[in-house]
Amino acid sequence: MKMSFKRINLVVGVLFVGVVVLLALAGCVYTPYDPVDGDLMAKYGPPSAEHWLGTDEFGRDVLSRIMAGAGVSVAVSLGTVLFATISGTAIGVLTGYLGGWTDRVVMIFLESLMAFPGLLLALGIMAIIGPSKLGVVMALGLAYTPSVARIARATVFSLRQRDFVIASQAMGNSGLWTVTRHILPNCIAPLIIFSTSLFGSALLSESALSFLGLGVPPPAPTWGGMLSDGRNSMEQAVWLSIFPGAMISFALLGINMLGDAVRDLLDPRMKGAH
Amino acid sequence: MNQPLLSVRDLTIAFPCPEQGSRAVVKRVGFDLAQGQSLAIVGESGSGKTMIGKALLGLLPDAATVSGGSAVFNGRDLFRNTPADWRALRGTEIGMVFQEPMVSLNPAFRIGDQLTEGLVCRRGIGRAEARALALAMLERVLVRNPKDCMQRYPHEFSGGMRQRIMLAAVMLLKPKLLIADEPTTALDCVVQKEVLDLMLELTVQEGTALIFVSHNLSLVAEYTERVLVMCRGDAVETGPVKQVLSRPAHDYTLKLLDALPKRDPDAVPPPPKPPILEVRGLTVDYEAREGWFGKRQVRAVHPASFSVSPGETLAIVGESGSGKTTLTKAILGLLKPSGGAILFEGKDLLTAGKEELRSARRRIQMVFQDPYSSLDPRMEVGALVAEGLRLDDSLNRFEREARVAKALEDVQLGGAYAKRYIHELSGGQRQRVAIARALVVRPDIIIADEPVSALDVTVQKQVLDILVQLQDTYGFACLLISHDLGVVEQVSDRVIVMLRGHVVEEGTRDEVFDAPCHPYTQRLLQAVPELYGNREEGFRVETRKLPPARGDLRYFQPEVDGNQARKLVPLRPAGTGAAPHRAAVVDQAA
Amino acid sequence: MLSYALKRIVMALPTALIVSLLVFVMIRLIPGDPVTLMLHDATDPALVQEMRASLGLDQSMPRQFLSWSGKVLRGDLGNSVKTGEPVLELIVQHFPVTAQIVLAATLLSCLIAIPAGMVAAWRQNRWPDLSIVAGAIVLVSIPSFWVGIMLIWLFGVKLNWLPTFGFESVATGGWAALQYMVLPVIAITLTEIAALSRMMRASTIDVLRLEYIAHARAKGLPENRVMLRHAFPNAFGPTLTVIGLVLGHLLSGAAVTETVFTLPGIGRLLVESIYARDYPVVQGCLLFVALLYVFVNLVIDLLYPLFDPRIKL
Amino acid sequence: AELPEIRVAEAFDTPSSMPGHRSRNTTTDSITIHVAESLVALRNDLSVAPMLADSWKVSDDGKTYQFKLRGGVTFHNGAPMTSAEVVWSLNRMLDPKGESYCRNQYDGSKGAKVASVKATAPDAVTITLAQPNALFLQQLGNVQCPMAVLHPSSVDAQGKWVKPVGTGPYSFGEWRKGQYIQLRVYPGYAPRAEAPSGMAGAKKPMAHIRMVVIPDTSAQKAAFMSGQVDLIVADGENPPPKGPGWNVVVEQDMDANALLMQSKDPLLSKPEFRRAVALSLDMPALVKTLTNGNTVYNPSLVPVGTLNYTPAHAAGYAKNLEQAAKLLAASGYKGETIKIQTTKRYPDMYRLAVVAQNMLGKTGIKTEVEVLEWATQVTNFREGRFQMMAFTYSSRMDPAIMYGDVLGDKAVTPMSQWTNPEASRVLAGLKAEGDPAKRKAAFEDLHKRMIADVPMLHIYNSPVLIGVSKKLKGFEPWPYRRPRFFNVSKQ
Ligand SMILES: Nc1ncnc2c1ncn2[C@@H]1O[C@H](COP(=O)(O)OP(=O)(O)OP(=O)(O)O)[C@@H](O)[C@H]1O
Ligand SMILES: Nc1ncnc2c1ncn2[C@@H]1O[C@H](COP(=O)(O)OP(=O)(O)OP(=O)(O)O)[C@@H](O)[C@H]1O
Ligand SMILES: [Mg+2]
Ligand SMILES: [Mg+2]
Ligand code: NI
Repeated sequence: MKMSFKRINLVVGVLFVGVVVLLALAGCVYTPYDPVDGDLMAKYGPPSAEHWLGTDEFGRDVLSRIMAGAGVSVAVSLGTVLFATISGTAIGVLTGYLGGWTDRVVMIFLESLMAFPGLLLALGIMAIIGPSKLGVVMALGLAYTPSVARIARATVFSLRQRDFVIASQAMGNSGLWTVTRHILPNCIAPLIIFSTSLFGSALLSESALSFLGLGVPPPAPTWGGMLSDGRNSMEQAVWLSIFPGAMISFALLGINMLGDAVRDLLDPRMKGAH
Repeated sequence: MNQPLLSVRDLTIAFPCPEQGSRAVVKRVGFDLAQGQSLAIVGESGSGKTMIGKALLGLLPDAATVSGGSAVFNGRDLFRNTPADWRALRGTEIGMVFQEPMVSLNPAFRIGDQLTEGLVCRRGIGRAEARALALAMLERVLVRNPKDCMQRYPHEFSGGMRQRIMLAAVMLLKPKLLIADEPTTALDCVVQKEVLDLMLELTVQEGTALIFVSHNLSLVAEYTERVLVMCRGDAVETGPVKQVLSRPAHDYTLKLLDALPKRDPDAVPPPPKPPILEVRGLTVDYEAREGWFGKRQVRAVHPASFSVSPGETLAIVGESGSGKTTLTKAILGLLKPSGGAILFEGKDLLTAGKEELRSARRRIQMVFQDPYSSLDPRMEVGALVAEGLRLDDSLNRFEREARVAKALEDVQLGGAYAKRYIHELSGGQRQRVAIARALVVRPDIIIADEPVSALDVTVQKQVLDILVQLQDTYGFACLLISHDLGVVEQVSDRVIVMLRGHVVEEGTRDEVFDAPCHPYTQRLLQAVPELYGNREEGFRVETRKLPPARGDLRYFQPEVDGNQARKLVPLRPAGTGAAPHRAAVVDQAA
Repeated sequence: MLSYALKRIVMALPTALIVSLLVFVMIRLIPGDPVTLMLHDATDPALVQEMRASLGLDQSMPRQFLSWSGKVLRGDLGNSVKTGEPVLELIVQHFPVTAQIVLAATLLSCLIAIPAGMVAAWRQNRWPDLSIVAGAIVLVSIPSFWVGIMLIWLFGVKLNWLPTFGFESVATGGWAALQYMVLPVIAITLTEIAALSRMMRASTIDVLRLEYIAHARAKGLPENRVMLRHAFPNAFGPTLTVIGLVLGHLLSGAAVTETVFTLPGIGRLLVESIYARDYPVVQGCLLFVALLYVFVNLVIDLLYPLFDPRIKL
Repeated sequence: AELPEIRVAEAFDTPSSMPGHRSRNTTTDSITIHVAESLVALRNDLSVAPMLADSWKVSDDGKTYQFKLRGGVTFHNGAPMTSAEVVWSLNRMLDPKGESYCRNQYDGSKGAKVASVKATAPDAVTITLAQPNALFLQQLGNVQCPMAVLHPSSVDAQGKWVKPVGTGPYSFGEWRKGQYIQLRVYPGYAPRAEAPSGMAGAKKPMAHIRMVVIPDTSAQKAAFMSGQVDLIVADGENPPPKGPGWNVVVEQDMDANALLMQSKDPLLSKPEFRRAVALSLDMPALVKTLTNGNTVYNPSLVPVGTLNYTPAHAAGYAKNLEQAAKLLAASGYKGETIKIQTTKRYPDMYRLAVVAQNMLGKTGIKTEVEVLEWATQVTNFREGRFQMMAFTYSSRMDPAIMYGDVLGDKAVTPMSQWTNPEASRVLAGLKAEGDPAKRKAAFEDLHKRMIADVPMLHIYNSPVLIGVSKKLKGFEPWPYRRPRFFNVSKQ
């Protein structure tokens, strides 16, 4: 019972995430219908033999859109996570290691960025590079960067006191070497854990941005966009909300469980070291 | 007295294990304990001592199960207890003092609340009365100013103080049995002695039975009546302390006793050589923040001077927080000293250029106290050792690999070990990796900060042996820091004693150990009894006998003479050694 | 402690300055200005010039910034372009709405999430833990606007129990105010519970491994006392940080929830003024939000010593 | 007994309670039509009817208007309405310091230029224009920027707006910003005797009104279906489903939905290409999908069902893929992707863009829908920065205004869509033209020229679905989208 709980996390996490990834890959090569070009005469079709998950307001096949949307949603979330993790880690590790004034100044910037509303950030970025997936990735990525930086910085602070970092300095190693060979690898674990939870947030935030009209530009389908569009036609076409909603929850469930499992796997206490 | 208070039979404790289903860590252990009696459980690390104690309180980790045996306490089998029964038993019937004083008190609670809550919850005593009892108990454990103490938080106390408070908290409930799990391993010897004396006194006064878990055989010999020796979950020997320790029947017990550090009487001090490292009047200050933007200097090391010669081992001993680590950090350039000079081969490191400093650093290597935290957990052993050579341009790849292999061989970790990670090694092996890492660059000086205090006796012996042997081979100077006098006595050539940042005595090992002068040194040496003897003659516990110190000097005592001028004066005419035996006295001339 | 607070407030000034500057530049970089928006599809070049001039938008950006910050220093946040109302007044009108809902929701989620997290940790890997963790994961995976719309349809339309929009201040509306609060508060709570309970569970598990908990149990204390008096204060620290972050975030803009439930809060004010390019309002709001952030974090920091006496301010 | 209160959902709060102060939106107009009145009013067919003026005389040169005011009318504060207030109101609007958004309608920059306004007697007012203007009377009674007659107590001593004190059937009640605006029945209101039509005739207030601000469309629908509001202007695509407690009525509006084409763009500058676009679209089908058959294809800028609409305006483009292909080849189109700008703020625009993209794709014209935030799109529209754009013009009271906004020299006013000097001359000739028949003929002429030039594609006038609770009695739609609540009672 005790062990199996941990396994449930891992098994369900891997399974769900696997399904989503497969769906995304499948969506790239094949969809039953064109996901952006619908049959205008067949709009709001309920699930049927031809359209398993029904059609939307432009007669587009919901299944095809979900499949195509998987790729877009996963790509956008992944891009966001990579963006935030890489930039956040770089900033956090560097300032955490250097400390002093650099740290203080960068922290003030990060704090400002945190107080900055995501919407304005998204608007600004969209204005500069035009509405696009990249814009969403940058806006969300920038919005998440401070949190990642904070975590990285906190980890570095605690690592800096660890003897092996001091030992590296005592050996006469340069700061760059110490950071890249000793500090960075040891930050990875908490950052991986945080990144998995970020992935879920990114998926959700994209839908919130769509809700405010700033998401991935239509007609490219994303689950978040589909869900936020579907809310208007809830009485006449419930399936437009149910299926993308279910997919988001499904993916998030998978990601969160996988994240929990990864955390357990990376937890040294679970390894029986010591 | 014919009915023992606690009677353990065939106790077996197991953990689930993926490969075999379950793994017993305590195997069919049995013993009896009568009221008021004391029993020691000894054995190397991981032998299952703590598990026995926790099992008796029903506090085993979730994964562990008692898979067999019984423990009859006061006529009832403990392992048939319901959760409610356990709660009724804990504290009032069986109390436990834990190993780590630093983490055993709740940091978020006032001492007073932690002391009285047991009384209020378990004995149904009113608050006011509970307070009075707690105050009385604090007085008994010799806490200064008990009233004030009740209002304070644990972090405001030193380790020794906390351990006394713990003891008070447990004894307040007047348990019939006290289990003390390594209650003093984290403390320095002077404090250790104070706490143990107190514990014994309390149990004797209250008639409490005692189970004392320890790996320190000398302490066991001094403080308990009976002993149970554990080896990998088996009870290998049990009986009265005097008998077991002086005439051990089991090989394992003998091995434990053999591993006790001792002075090698045949060792000849190395001939004096010009010093390779000389520290002159080194002082170190820490900055303490105060108020708004204010800063205050706190002196951690007062002017200290000493020197080490090639091939020599200089030991620095002293209470916890006396500035030993700070001193080494300053030498390594990890801290900026506020004054003095550090001469390495005659050149001052403090004024040296960057390049010089780097090359000097490569020739001074450090072995840290805790091998687990001083070695990067994400690097293979081979890579860790090779890292030291990275900055040496004179070697090509093959030479480098050869050097690494040799270094690992030197510490007896040849072959496959190079591919392992740190968490795949035992404590002793880890520390050997740390030594190999220092050795690989063929340094002139190795600084070892408490290199063996995290290891248990048998492993400690291995590591020390290797260190001594390597020093003979390579002839490096060694700066050894330790609070374990046995270790120092075994390996050092000369000794420096520190107290609150001051050097209070210095001399050769024999001078300091046989004829200490400063009162603190004397206290230190007499604090803990030691086991003397050998296989043939048997072992006995003895407190060190010391000749009286020179009484005509006014010794400098930082607690009392804090701000007075001081100086080190030679105690006897200088012998053959480079530095004479000296002690700190108050400089009346100043 | 007072000096610490003062220091933090002084440290907030650069943050405020940077936020102001960023906002000032950013909002002017986005295409569209208030004048164009007001004129929409009507042809009128002369009027555009005139309105621009009257709003001071024809000056150079640094000059605009200087004159704006000069006024801010004198306590004047300017007037809304759209309505001419003083920005400060707008903030004073809208913020209490957000504060009321968000504080109630945060309180409620703490009341639910913290015990749930502790129970899960206490019964780690048994069925209560399993169900709480699974519940939290499910909750965390539902978008907040979706929760809001579902609540509206269920309780407003289908069951017709509660109003689906509108707002009353508790101060003036009394009991009637509560029924307006129920749905938005539940919507925010549902999404916050998950994060908080997960955090609380993790930190409680860490604390329960510590020696002083074993010591408390060894004294024979009842489990509820062990959990409440010994584990809680120590496990609450990390959760408090998260509460602070969440609170700062929510107070500065529960824009989605406010839109769904039609609450005239600061989040919606901000979003709408961004859409309308009402520069003074956006700038004023963001300055306020940045200071709010600093303030919330300060309060949280000042609360820490209550739970951990080791922390000295 | 307290009168019932009609609740109507509005998507946005009014920026200001005053007619045309600083800025306005539809909510402001809704307030104005209930609270204030002008000298004249528009009927359902947008013809001019008396309101505060019983009668008027226009001089032969078309510059002087003499109004005879109606007697017995009081403001909400009880004061009688006289020529002094009319003069005050118009002067106030013309005063640059008054910050009136509507000033341009009266100072000559957009509409007529008022030279002077004089009270010749307590019940007589004379307005003199600098030039004759055929639309002046209509503008006085327009829904947007009417010449609302207000009492001077509408402003405070410093001249700042307080709240409108008008003569309408409702007085301005409580305004909770961002939440609701309350209009209360004015008991002292004396309705006119004529039959009600549009804004004209008898207006009897029968219940208080509360305009509640609900920005989110699904929240609006939820509020409507749960009976918390009595009337919503529904999203045409997703109206409330059939229910026992409400009806959904269709109102033919004048908002103009069009597909714009930027003739400055190298590709779109070719008339062949623009025509190819027009011929690629199956307009009737397009309108049918977009409006669920609630309106028809209208190629003309003259709204269907209004005074100036004649059968000639029905002539538009018929889908002809063969010819489109030929024209494409002639224009040298090589499969470049064209961006259609649109916004999600207004679902109609978004859907138009998506459906157009769908249809154009079938002829081989590659397009990409670019969804912009509204403010960005408006800016692009005004600066002419687009290739194609789905855009909705809000309703204008007269086609001449609409043509005026569309026609122009792109070099001078980048927001003009159609540059054709000949057509501009025809339009200019209409300025002072009061003869209805001549006006009709001119509009037909303009339409013919526009179809020939293909500067933009007007597609349909929005049909509006209004959800009306069955508790409301007497509600009637009209072409101006703002629901009117006089003569409406609530049970
Ligand atoms: N939670 C656990 N899971 C699995 N094995 C454990 C756990 N806790 C302890 N063990 C194992 O049980 C054995 C006995 O541990 P125990 O703590 O009793 O040793 P000990 O004799 O007290 O050692 P030390 O002197 O280091 O305190 C060890 O081999 C240890 O690895
Ligand atoms: N970073 C620091 N800032 C301020 N004071 C410090 C710092 N590090 C150590 N100290 C203080 O300096 C003194 C000497 O500390 P040091 O670590 O050198 O002692 P030590 O002799 O190595 O003790 P131990 O045996 O416990 O390792 C102590 O009083 C300690 O509290
Ligand atoms: Mg142990
Ligand atoms: Mg130390
Ligand atoms: Ni199990």
